[in-house]
Amino acid sequence: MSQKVAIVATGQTKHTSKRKDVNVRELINEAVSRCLADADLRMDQVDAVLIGNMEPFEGFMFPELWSIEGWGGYLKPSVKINTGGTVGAATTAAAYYYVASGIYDTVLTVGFEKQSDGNSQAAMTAIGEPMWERSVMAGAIGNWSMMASTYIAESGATMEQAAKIAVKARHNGARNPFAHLHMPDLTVDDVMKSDLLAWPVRRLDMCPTSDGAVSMLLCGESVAKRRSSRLAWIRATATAHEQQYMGDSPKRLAVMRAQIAASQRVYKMAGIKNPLKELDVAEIYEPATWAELAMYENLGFCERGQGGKLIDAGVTTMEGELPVNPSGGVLCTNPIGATAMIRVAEAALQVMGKAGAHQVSNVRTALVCSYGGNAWSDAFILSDSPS
Amino acid sequence: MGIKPIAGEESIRVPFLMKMEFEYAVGVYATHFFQELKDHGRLTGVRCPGCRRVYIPPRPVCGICFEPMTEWVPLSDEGVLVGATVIRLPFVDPMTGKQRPVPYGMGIIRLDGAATGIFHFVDETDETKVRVGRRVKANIRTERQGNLQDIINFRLMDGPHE
Amino acid sequence: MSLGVAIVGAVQTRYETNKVHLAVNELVYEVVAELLRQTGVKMADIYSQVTASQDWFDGKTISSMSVSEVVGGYLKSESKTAADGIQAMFYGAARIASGSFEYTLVAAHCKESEGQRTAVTSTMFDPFCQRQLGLHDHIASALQARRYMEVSGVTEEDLAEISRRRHKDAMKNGKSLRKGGFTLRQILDSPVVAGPLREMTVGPSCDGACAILLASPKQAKAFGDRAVEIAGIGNAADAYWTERELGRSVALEHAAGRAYRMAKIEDPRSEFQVAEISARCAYEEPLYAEALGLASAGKGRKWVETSGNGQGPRINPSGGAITGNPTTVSGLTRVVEAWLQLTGSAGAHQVADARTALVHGVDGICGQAQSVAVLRRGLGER
Amino acid sequence: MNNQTTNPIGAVAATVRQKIELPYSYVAGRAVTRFLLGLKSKLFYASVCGSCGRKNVLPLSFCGRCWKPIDRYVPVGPRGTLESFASVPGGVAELPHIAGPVVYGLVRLDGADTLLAHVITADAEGKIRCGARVEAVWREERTGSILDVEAFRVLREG
Repeated sequence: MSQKVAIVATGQTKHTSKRKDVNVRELINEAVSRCLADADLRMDQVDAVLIGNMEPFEGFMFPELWSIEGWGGYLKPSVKINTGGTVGAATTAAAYYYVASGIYDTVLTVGFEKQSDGNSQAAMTAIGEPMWERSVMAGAIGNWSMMASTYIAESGATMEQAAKIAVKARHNGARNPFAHLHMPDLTVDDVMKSDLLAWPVRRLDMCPTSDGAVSMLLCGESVAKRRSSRLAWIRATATAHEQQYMGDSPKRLAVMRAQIAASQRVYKMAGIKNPLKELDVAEIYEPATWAELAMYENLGFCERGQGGKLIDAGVTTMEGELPVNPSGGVLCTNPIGATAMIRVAEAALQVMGKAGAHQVSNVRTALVCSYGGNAWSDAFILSDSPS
Repeated sequence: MGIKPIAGEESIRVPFLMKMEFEYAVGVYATHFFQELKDHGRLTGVRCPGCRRVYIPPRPVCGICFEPMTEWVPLSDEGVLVGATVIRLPFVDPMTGKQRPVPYGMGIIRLDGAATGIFHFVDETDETKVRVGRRVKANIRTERQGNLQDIINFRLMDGPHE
Repeated sequence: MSLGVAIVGAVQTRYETNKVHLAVNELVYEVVAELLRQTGVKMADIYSQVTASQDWFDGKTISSMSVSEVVGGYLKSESKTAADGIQAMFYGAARIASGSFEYTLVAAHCKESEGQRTAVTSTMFDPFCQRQLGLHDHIASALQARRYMEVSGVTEEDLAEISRRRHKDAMKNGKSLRKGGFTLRQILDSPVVAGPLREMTVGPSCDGACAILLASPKQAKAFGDRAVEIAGIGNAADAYWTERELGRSVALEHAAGRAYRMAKIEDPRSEFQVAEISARCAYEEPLYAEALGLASAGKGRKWVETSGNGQGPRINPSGGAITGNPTTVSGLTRVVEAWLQLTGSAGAHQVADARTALVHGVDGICGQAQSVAVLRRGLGER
Repeated sequence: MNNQTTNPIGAVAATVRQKIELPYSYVAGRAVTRFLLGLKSKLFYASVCGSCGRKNVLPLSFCGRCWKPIDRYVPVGPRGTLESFASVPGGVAELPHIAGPVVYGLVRLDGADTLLAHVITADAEGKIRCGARVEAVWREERTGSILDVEAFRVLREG
């Protein structure tokens, strides 16, 4: 059997650089408690929990089993997913398949990361293949600066265009109470004068490292309709992974093979032919400003090489034709194991009309995409109607 | 709902240094590569019998065609930067637990004859010079151990960008 | 409800102390290539993969990056459970049951030899009050062993007897690592790992990988009697190891209850012909048998005797994890072994007329998370 | 390449040794902080769930079974009952002051519903058994660490 699946409720922590007051278990508990409150649901009504994070950031094998009292897993079925940066989306996808299969009707998803307990750049550098990559790699900064260099060479995108993305994200994030960075007064000039971390990436071009957790409730069709009248239906989901090594993709960021494959697949499943016209909002996983420009092209919002022009024209701002990351995106908030699930939750809030001060008007169809691992990607189409 | 921090009550932190040592198997394919590098200073790749792409690092199967790899081919020690940067932000190296010295140039190098690129150091820290399209040449040690560090780094070559 | 998902092929490596010649990707490619040969299915027709591995055992953040290409994940829907391979099978089955995929390839790998087992497993422990003490998984298992022996009456001699049987069984299994006709004396005299556990009552450190192919009922028909139905799945996680009774596995009782309900198993003692239980340590066999309903609650000691006399399902004819199966792989090894039994291809260790099999996987300290599946010969033969 | 062996298919295979060193600094949270600071005063704090009454050591700030916040903490122990023990021959690196064998135990502190893992030292007759009564042996210098407890000592019977 198979059934349609809707996101019924969401909960997030206030994301921040260092949560000095709570341990991992308590951090997760805040998000899960808020999600249950949003759903007006008791924990004993939940069938199963799907939980994702990146263990090396906490220095734990099975951090979820240590923290089980925090997320209500006691004697429940649960599944732990870890796919790196995409894990929040991969965990959502797993929850989708479990509910769609009819095995469970009411599933909680949890994504979390407490980066301040560990050393993020070191754990990130350990992603590198030990013989071929690790001694050279330099965490997320090294990865994104190399990717951005390829994209600049291919597209001719400029520093100003990248800085505009940084400003858009931080202005949007200032309206999102859960976002980590609130920088309503940031200017293009500020971004371009910030420290050079690794050419072409400056400090304000990069996402922060955050502590945070997110939780969502996914239900099958009949349960979902009983629980709420404002639902975000998962109309399509697709995942695409890559070859093994980081140098395998010929033009890593400029031509993101996996992201193109995943997004084209969900467009086809949802019958979307012109994403710029047919999507009302997008929540995408942009760890660096340059990534967002490149993703405009890879997600089919514009022609190749035109990513910069899209931001110049204001198309993706809150007032534009297709607002991208009204939440402030990864550039404002990045608790890695939660980040991709925050994209899904924020898109769901937009579809439900519950995004508050950063709500885009009349959202019916939303795109979510994730990024992680070796340029892996997941994509979702959320909609206000099941079909 | 959830946890409310108690005013005036500070949480304490408990430090933990994770120290592990791994002995990774290099594998049949990569061992062949490193043996060639050690014994002869040569760089080699594997060719997919289906799509004819030449891969470095070598691997058992072409992920695109899913054909097993059987043919070794020589690669040039020259190539082109397809990704390039200079790392300036200091960070903790997970291989030592200490800060890795910066700045250093790094790139994704596509060797002539290969379809894929490898990560390596670039012998230059001027950002205006370490750019995509620059030709580079492997700076190979005379005394070699049989690992990627047998290539000290890649040197920028004179001449136009590709 | 029934899942309507079948296992149409199953492959495992030989288990060895140190597969020093194979990098992780080569190890996994070995089982994937063999699986494609065995089933005749082309990778181009497989759009879904779920793998199982652990970053800390692999010594790599995002361990599945090492295997995404060799499992055919390029531009495909690959995912990873950071848990026992049986969890990857559950997720793979859910993907097919959702109607989204016709096939899902499931693979699990671990090379325990590459890291230091004690350091790796120490990362499961509470960082505030437990890591400071130098705890690792074998010490916690020894503490659970003693507690279970205390409440059940199981003795060190009983543990030795279980070990003796399994190492004898393993002599008929070409894939197993540690095997032989050991005497009880030899086992009882083997060096102490963490008393009461000894080298011969704890599974050895081990490298290996497994892969299985799951198929929708539509595709599975073509495989005839090579198709094995996943009739029921169930899992549950208990409280952290120091926050629960260690002499009983409540999580496994819940996991088994769920799997049995889905598969309509009413009497596990008579309905299974074979049970492959993840018991790396000898005491886990009777402890888990109680929770699985194969032994009466609190009667694990009696069960050690009766199960040895041929009553109830045949337990771990493969030799089981005590003879060497890696963490994270062990549960999928159980699936592979059950598939061999149910398709009549287990060779020297074939159990006669195996129609329904129980398989089991475990994660965390002292079996905190438990998973059970019921597998049946053919497609919904019942 | 560090070591070389010849593999079964005749090719030379190599291994490479590499360290991973990652520093962590775990925020304890208010419940665990209460416990660790309590050790300085020779007290073991347990959390008490206002709903089910369960007393947890280490303390929780939230009961995952009742799904209720916890704001009550009470001292338990310092005596308790040994629920299990395991002896490791030859000592362990983390406890260099114990020559070995190191005996680990799970102690149910009087009044607690959960277990505390620690090192056990035998009584005068060298006996350790399940069900034995044990008592915390405190260090002179205490810093708010589990190692403020040197060990749990088995008490003489009767």
